[in-house]
Amino acid sequence: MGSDAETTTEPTEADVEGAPRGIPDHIDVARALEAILMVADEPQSVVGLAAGVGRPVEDVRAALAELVADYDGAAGGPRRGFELREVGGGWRIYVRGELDEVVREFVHTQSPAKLSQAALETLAVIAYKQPISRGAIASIRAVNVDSVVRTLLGRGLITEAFTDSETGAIHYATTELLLTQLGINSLDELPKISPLLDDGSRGFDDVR
Amino acid sequence: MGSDAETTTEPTEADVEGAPRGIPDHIDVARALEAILMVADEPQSVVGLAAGVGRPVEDVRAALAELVADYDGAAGGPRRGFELREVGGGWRIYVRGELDEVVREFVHTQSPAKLSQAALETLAVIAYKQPISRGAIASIRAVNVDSVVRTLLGRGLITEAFTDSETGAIHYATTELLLTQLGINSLDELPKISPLLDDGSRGFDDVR
Amino acid sequence: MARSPERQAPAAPPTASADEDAPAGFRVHLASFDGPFDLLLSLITKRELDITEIALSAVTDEFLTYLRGLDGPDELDEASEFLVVAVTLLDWKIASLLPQGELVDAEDVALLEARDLLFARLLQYRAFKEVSAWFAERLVAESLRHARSVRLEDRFRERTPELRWTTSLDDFAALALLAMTPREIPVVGLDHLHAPLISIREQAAHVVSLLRRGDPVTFRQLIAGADQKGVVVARFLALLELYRHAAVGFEQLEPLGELTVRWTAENWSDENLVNLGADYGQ
Repeated sequence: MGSDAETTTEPTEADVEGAPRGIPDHIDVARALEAILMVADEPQSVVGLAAGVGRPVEDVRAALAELVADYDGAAGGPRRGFELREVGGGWRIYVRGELDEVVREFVHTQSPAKLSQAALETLAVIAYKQPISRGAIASIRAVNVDSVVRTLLGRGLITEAFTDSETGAIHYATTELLLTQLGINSLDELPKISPLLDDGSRGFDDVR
Repeated sequence: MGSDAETTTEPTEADVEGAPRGIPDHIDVARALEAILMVADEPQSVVGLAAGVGRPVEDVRAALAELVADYDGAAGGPRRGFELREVGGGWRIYVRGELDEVVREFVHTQSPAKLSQAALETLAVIAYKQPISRGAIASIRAVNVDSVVRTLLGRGLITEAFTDSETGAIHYATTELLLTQLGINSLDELPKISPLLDDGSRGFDDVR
Repeated sequence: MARSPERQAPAAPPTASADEDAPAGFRVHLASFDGPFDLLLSLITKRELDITEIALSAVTDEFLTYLRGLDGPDELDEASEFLVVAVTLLDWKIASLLPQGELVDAEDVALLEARDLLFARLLQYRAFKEVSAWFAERLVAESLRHARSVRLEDRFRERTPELRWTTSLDDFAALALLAMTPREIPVVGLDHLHAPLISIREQAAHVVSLLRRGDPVTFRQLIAGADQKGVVVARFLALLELYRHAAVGFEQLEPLGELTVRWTAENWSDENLVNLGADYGQ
């Protein structure tokens, strides 16, 4: 299920007729969200979930907050073995961190090879200065970054954002997969690096 | 992810010493079980679960019954959008029946009608290298392919050919449906790609 | 940009991070400094040590000796990091060694700005290097987490929209080829080791002949037609040499922007060319 689903799916009959879609009134939004989260295999955006259950975004947001608290044991029940996290621009069920060790034997997910130091540094440059061309990355890293950029593209951590119509230079940006793999929800959660650069960074204006 | 997890896991030191394995004492069995059940793809046998958490079978059975009641709302909490059911000798979390319609609608609107580039590439790899395990695909594609393999299985384009008795790794093969989509009668009609690989393909000797 | 370097000192990354790497990393033994390379960098960025007192060639020799004792990927990482830093330091040192005098004219200001720019670049490089450790930590931590990601229940599969297949047989084969072609492994190009020797003097003669016509010329124009990197490098070094002889002036409006070169020599004779590039062994 992709987040870009809407663009490729035909409109349903309900859309065409303008009839109201969504869950019946007697079903609690939180329960419907729980059901959907059981089949989702990637983070689900609030907007996507709201469309799925046919309720306003605020209602969905409130229900998600309720579920988070519920699973954390704040609603009187036990602190569940799973939790609801907002990661990579959406919501998803995770095993609670302290139980990761317990479930490890039950899943054989192959974690991809670790990134080299050069790839990590290049990734950091792209994350903070995106969209950025290969040439601009190279001038910060002061080395040729072609193969590293290819690796990052291959891993789906960065993507080609656009091509400058004048210079023909491809500009790169990070993906939601990167956010997911970092366990953060948006680029705003990247550590601020400006204190290190404030004094010497004029001429490098847009570094956060 | 499979119920045959034990066969592929290296024995831990604890095994070797004959010491009891499993979850730390302070962790409730029910919490460990719900963590496992949240990520397990296949129904889990009571015996397998007992081994996983290192507790007696009766304790696990009791905890499972407790979870079923809990999710059904019998423990004071809400009647969850999901339920725990025993099917074919194993336990698995399913969407609760009365929410099927909500989930169906969601799945319908969220599933793209076209395969993603990543899915197509993975499918192509499977077509040319079948039967092939998920790990082998991942090492060729240099990315985690779990969700893509699930999509292809769900689309009926690939199928589980066999499970390696030694490693427990499931091997995948393409289906008749793929041949139909490609407009060919057998895999022999796939264009040969080896000549093109000759130049840089060492390590890929068995590509047809 | 032409502020005093001291005001920038607080911006320098803490020495602590340098100390962490110290036990395992590369150490430098010089008359003016004895300790880990990273600390040397910290001190230089804090201006507690004068860059002009450091013999970079001695540091490089020591580094090469150190590298021989290393093995595997560490070696490559350390080597590339050293190169990045060394190149920046070299730029910076060149700027430091060039004549300065009092702050009397625009050129001196420009020179100081160039130094600060290099300094900023070094800081920026170190900032990204430091923050990359955060990326590494997060990636590892998150790879240990388990998200629910299970196969869709059969009863829901039937509701997925019918597949629209648009890939031709040939495209399919091309995709397979694309996916199975091994990703290029980064290699260090060795071609330059066998590159024919290029004379800075000859390249300087070419540069001089272009510039003496009187009109300002951009660096891009100066290297037009150069089909080898070595020629470009030689022309660039020739320009630096000519600058040392006060034969040319530079103008660059923004970092990495177009570099314009003017002929400023008052008493130039082609005899000057004879000694040009002597420092480079030719």
